[in-house]
Amino acid sequence: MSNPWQLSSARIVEKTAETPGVATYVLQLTDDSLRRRFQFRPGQFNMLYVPGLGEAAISISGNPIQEGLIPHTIREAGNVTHAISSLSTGDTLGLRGPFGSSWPTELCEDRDVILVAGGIGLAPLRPVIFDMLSNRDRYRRCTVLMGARDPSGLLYESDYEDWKRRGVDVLVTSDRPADGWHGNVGVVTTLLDRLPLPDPASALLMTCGPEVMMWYTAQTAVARGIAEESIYVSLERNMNCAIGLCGHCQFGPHFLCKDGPVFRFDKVASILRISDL
Amino acid sequence: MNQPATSDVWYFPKDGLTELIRVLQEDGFDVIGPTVDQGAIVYASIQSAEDLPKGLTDIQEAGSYRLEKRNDESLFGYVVGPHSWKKFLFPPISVVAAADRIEGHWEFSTPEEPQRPFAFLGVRACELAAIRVQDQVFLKGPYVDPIYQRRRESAFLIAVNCTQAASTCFCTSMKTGPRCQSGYDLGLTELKDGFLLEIGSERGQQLSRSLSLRPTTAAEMAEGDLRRQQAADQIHRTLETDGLPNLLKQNLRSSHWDDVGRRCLSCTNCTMVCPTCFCSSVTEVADLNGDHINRERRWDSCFNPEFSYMHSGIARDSIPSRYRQWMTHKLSSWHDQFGTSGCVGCGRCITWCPTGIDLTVEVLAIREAAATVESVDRGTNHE
Amino acid sequence: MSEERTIRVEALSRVEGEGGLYVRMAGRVIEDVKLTIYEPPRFFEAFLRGRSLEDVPDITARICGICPVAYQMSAVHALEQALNVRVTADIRRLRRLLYCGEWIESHGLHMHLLQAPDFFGAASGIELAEKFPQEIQRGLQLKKLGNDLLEILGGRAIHPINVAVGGFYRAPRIDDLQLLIPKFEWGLQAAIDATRWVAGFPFPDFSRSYEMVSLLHPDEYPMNEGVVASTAGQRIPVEDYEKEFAEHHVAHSTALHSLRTSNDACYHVGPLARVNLNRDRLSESARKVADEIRFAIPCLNPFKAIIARGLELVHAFEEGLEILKSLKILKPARMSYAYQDGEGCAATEAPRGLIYHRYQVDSKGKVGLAKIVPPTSQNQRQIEEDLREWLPRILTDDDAHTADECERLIRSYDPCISCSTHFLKLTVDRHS
Amino acid sequence: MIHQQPNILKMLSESRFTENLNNQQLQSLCRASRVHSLPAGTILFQEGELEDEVFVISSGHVRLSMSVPGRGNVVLLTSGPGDLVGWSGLISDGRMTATAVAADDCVLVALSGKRVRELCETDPQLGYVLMIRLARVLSQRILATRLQLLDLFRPGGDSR
Amino acid sequence: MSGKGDTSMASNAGRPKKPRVAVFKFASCDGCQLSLLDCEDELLSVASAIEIAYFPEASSDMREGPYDVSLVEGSITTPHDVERIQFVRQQSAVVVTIGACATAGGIQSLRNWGNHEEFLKCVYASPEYISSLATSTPISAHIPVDFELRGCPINRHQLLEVIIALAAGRKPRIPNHSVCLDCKIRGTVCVEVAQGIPCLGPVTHSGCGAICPDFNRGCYGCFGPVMQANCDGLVDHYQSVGHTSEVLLPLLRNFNAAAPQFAAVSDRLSSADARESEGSQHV
Repeated sequence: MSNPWQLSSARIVEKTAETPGVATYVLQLTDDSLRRRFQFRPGQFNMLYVPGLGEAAISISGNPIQEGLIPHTIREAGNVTHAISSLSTGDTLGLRGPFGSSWPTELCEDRDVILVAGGIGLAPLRPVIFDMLSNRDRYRRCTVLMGARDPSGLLYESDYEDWKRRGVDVLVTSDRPADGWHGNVGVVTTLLDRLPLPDPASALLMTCGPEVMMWYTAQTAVARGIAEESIYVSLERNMNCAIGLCGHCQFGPHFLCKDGPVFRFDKVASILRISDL
Repeated sequence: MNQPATSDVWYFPKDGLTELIRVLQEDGFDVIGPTVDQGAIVYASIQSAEDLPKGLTDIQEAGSYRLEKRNDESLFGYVVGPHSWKKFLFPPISVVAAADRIEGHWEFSTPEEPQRPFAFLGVRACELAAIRVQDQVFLKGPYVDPIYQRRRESAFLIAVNCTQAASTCFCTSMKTGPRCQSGYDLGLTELKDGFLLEIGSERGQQLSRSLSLRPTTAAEMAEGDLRRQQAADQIHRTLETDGLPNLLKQNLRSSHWDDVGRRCLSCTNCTMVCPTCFCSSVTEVADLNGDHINRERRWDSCFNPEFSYMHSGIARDSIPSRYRQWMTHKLSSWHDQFGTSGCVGCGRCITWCPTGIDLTVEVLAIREAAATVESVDRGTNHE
Repeated sequence: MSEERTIRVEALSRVEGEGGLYVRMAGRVIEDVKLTIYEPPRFFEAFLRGRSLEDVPDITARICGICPVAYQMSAVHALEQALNVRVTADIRRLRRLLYCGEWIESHGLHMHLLQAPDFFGAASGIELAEKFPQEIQRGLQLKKLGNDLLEILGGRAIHPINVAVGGFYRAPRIDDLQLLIPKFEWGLQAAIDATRWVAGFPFPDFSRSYEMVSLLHPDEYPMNEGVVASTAGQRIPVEDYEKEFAEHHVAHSTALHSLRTSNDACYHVGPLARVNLNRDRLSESARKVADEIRFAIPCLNPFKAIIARGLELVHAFEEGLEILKSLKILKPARMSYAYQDGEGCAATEAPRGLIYHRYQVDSKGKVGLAKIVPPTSQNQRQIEEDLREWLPRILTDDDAHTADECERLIRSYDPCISCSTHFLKLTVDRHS
Repeated sequence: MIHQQPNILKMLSESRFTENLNNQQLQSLCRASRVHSLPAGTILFQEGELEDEVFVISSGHVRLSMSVPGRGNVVLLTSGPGDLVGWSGLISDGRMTATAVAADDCVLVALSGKRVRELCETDPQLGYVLMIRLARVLSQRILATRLQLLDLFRPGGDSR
Repeated sequence: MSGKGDTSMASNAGRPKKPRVAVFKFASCDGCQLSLLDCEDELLSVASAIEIAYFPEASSDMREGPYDVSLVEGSITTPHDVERIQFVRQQSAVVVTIGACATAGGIQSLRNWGNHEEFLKCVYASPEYISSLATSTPISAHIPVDFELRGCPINRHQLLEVIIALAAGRKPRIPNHSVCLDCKIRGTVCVEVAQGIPCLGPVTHSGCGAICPDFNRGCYGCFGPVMQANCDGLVDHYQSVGHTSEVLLPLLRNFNAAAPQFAAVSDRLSSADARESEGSQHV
């Protein structure tokens, strides 16, 4: 078995500014055979490494079927992501992955699929959107509910029209009032509250965002008749090793790095609102 | 690795230990055994049987450890000290990966430090269990830790049955001791004048051929039984494990955590001395020019506030929440993760807690508090 | 009419601690020279009172980050005298070894980073490294070996933690110390080379008629034992130190001035005093280098203290090596003792000169009185006197240049200003 | 306006506020209601004004805003199909706590607060159901406001 | 693999200006700033990566501000220093305090508990000579501080990390655990459990490398209280096993005596003592 600590070199082939403090870096493994072999499932993450500063766990935000290009949408938050933000096209960094569980796209067939994202939480869900766009006919209604602190935080906003055109409905909201914003104001759960749901029993919801947002999204979904077993959340703790050996990302009985980050809601519901767990 | 024990039992006199150590050294092993340092029995490289603690015993209580003279010349007349074998199999500091800047670009590697294989002399039953637990963590999951694997696979384990117990021992509750059952290459029981030897594996069998052994007498076997029984009889501390994982899961909001939190210093000692705790952090260690970077893995602890640090804050931001994490992990969620308890009943966390917090007592308190709540609930329902 | 002129150096540089200089002149007549020490007082003596005597080495170390060992050594010797404890020869040797570490570190620092730049118009050792890269690197490595020794023997280089009343908290691990032997062998040679290097510096032709004071020991180069000797021929038992030397409080300084009691005269302590009084007891290599560079005693040129430091650096490496090569397991590491009412005093040789401590302790092991006289108090008046003589020689219309030259002279003493302000309040309040 | 009733009936039965009432209860409510069309940009009611009617949004969106000196009208919430706005009219004298403006062309059912309250008085069972539903609307509104207050996406907050 | 851009990861390419660093001293022993000169192996390379603009102990070349980073040693003990620290703040983009004096008031903060009257009397015995405050206070009591580096003295490797990190515009990585963890990593046997020596290790911030227990003595808190230190828990336990406040009080009132967590528990101890002696007087 290969050494799970081994890093591979990856080059930034494209860097796109997204929202303030957030940019998408398309990485390409420099080794040809590794590049060909690299595959991931929607919702999985890589460890990105900046020598001297360390690793950060970053979800892959690309299209699972696009070979060789691995986009990561990264928000500057700590030393590592800050250092990555100063890199540009052509620079290289270290990569390990992919790691973790994935969104249950295999369960979505012939169901209404609702994605609820908060802020940069849309990034780990984007591979699911790519999947919907490629296989639109496999799903029933596809809806993305997207919330952000303010309109400037609406990730991938320029793609929304394209997504809508290709059959994925996108509803956006700004958490807070914003000058010049004529769209919806209010938290993303209010969008879910009034989303038409003709057949909640068939709906499957995936959500990614701040833990509190996900919890109340799930509560709202349950109130709307979606089963807990049909709700999926992507949790966050500090992943240090990504391979379940360092203990950092434990959440109750789970190691988020190998059992998660994506969980079926009913598996974590009982421990989600226990403080300081 | 280690095969199940055969039923053969052999005898060798006290000085046969010197021969055993020599044979191991000749086979290229770094022999690690108990030795006295800093007022305690610790595990370190030993050169001969002379380095073993002779005629000493350890008196252990919650928060206290003292070495005392015995009235005999036993070499293994004590239980477990502040060190455990994990410091050799899962070193406190190890390099998991490295980055080198070569002509302007970075190359990544996972260096393998050369390591003489270890022979552990004096592994107790609870420690065999602890090694089994860490095997589960490091070798049986989706990812194998190469550093642990290298060290573990080459290690030769010589178990020693306890012939006495400390007040902090509760291996009987955890069903891990005091008798060494399996998982060793050779198993010893110390008698007054010699040792009983049991062979636990093919490797043990092979090595035993280089030793001067003779079959045991019935009297020696009886002495061995008596001595081992003595250890079992001395264990009075208990931890009720029935329904324990669920008990803790159902009491995550117990007020008892706050009670422990007033006494707990969150100092990390219990996790450091625990032979199964495996938490670690990787940090970057750069050379002067920053051209060579070692990704160093160091022992870490769930008792450190920053252990659960995220950009949004510290997840377990209070001492009670960290004690709860440690205990529920050890005794409850460990079962979910690895199919076994994380506790082997060695008592180290009790002895080496600077304020003498005793997990068996804390569990009992939670159990009793829960029972009280339940009976109150029942009471109300009846009314 | 003569023109009034003042020269001020607001902050002396490349000295330890904070002081300034004030010179007032009428024409070319110097009216006043003041080495102003404005380092805030820290009242060590006040809070030593009532503390356990075991705390004294740790607390007094904090008087000075550059020569903590000097404080620890003087303190433990004085306290041991008060307790009637005699340490073993082995403990004594290891204490000398520790002191060697501090001399190496401190002399290495002063020679290369603090004083040497003065001879080449450089602002710092770092700047001097552009001109003398190898010499400065060598100096840093020499200094580092002093720190390495302090770390192994004392736990850390600054404020070591292993010095105890009665000996050491823990015997050093011989294996660790022996690792230093090859490094010290290099260090000895490098120290000789460094001494040759500094001996070739362009020294001003400036000599003074000093009374120099240092410890004197019949058998060894003085570090932690001996009588207080003066180049005027006096030999004073340490017990009589306070009869012969007294501190005075002057307005312009938070440090005290120590003067001879007989005539209120100043005196000179430090490496130059030590070498002048103890040249024959320098180690063999140090004596050889002294001969080779024709270092004649008495040397009365304060600038040449850098050479004396070099000789002592050589000595410290050579003696250190000798101790390292003959190490035995230290047992006991620490002498036991019982508390008793008592008083003890001791003088040792800090890198920058004689340091004197006196303590009263009680039967509960608590400190009653503490008196500490650091080297810089003793040199302070001497420096001012030197400046009076030096100024007319270097005075130009360029105040900045004049100030630089004054600073040069002050720096040659390696004044340790934090030390000198150890306790302002010894005087009135306690005895009145 | 009788001809509008079947339409109102449908609209009410589709709204979360009034769904699953029995036919008789719905009929009573219909009698207290009218359909109100509101072109985009039109003000529905103003903060501080007395308003007897409460509105159930059938289609379109309504912006709720408060006036803040120096900042003008700050939009705090967008309400959409199925939502209840102007709830003050149901429980008090109907002094509006926000200004409501149509974000797009809206169709609403306007219920007379006074008439509904009377209905509730005479039919306590309907009153109970409606008040429970109103409480639910308000609790959702409070939760949404709390989540806004938490400012979950603030810089330096959760990294998501 | 291409080399282009790789160096930007760890060097500060694209930052043409070297950070201007100043070192200021207040009431202290100089040991912490000496730590910089004790980085013998790194000194010259550090000096080339930064501009040492003001560091009187090392250089006569004292340049005027403003400075990018000011390292401040020592505590505030005089009226003049109360003003001078304001000047330092004005001149500095980033202020880093180094050492126990600057972060907690140092050993000289013992005056804060001194007999105030006696203290004033001794100051005013020669008021024209000296001005000194009745308290020794940390820098953060006077100005906002951007980063605090602990220790008496500081750890020079940590100092280098701080300088390098700030020069690179990132947050310094300074471990924040108890001394106990370092003891265990070193393999040191707990002096408290095995020998009954009172030790502040469990509540003390790491940084020294856990040297005291390795040298067979208890930790005396050079690096000050660790994050969320449970000092009450430690002291309660020590009292329960028979250590008196006569031992515990001086242990807590050392080089970080005025650090809030240490001060709170030592005050609690001493007021309990005072109540007790009052009680015994009444008997």
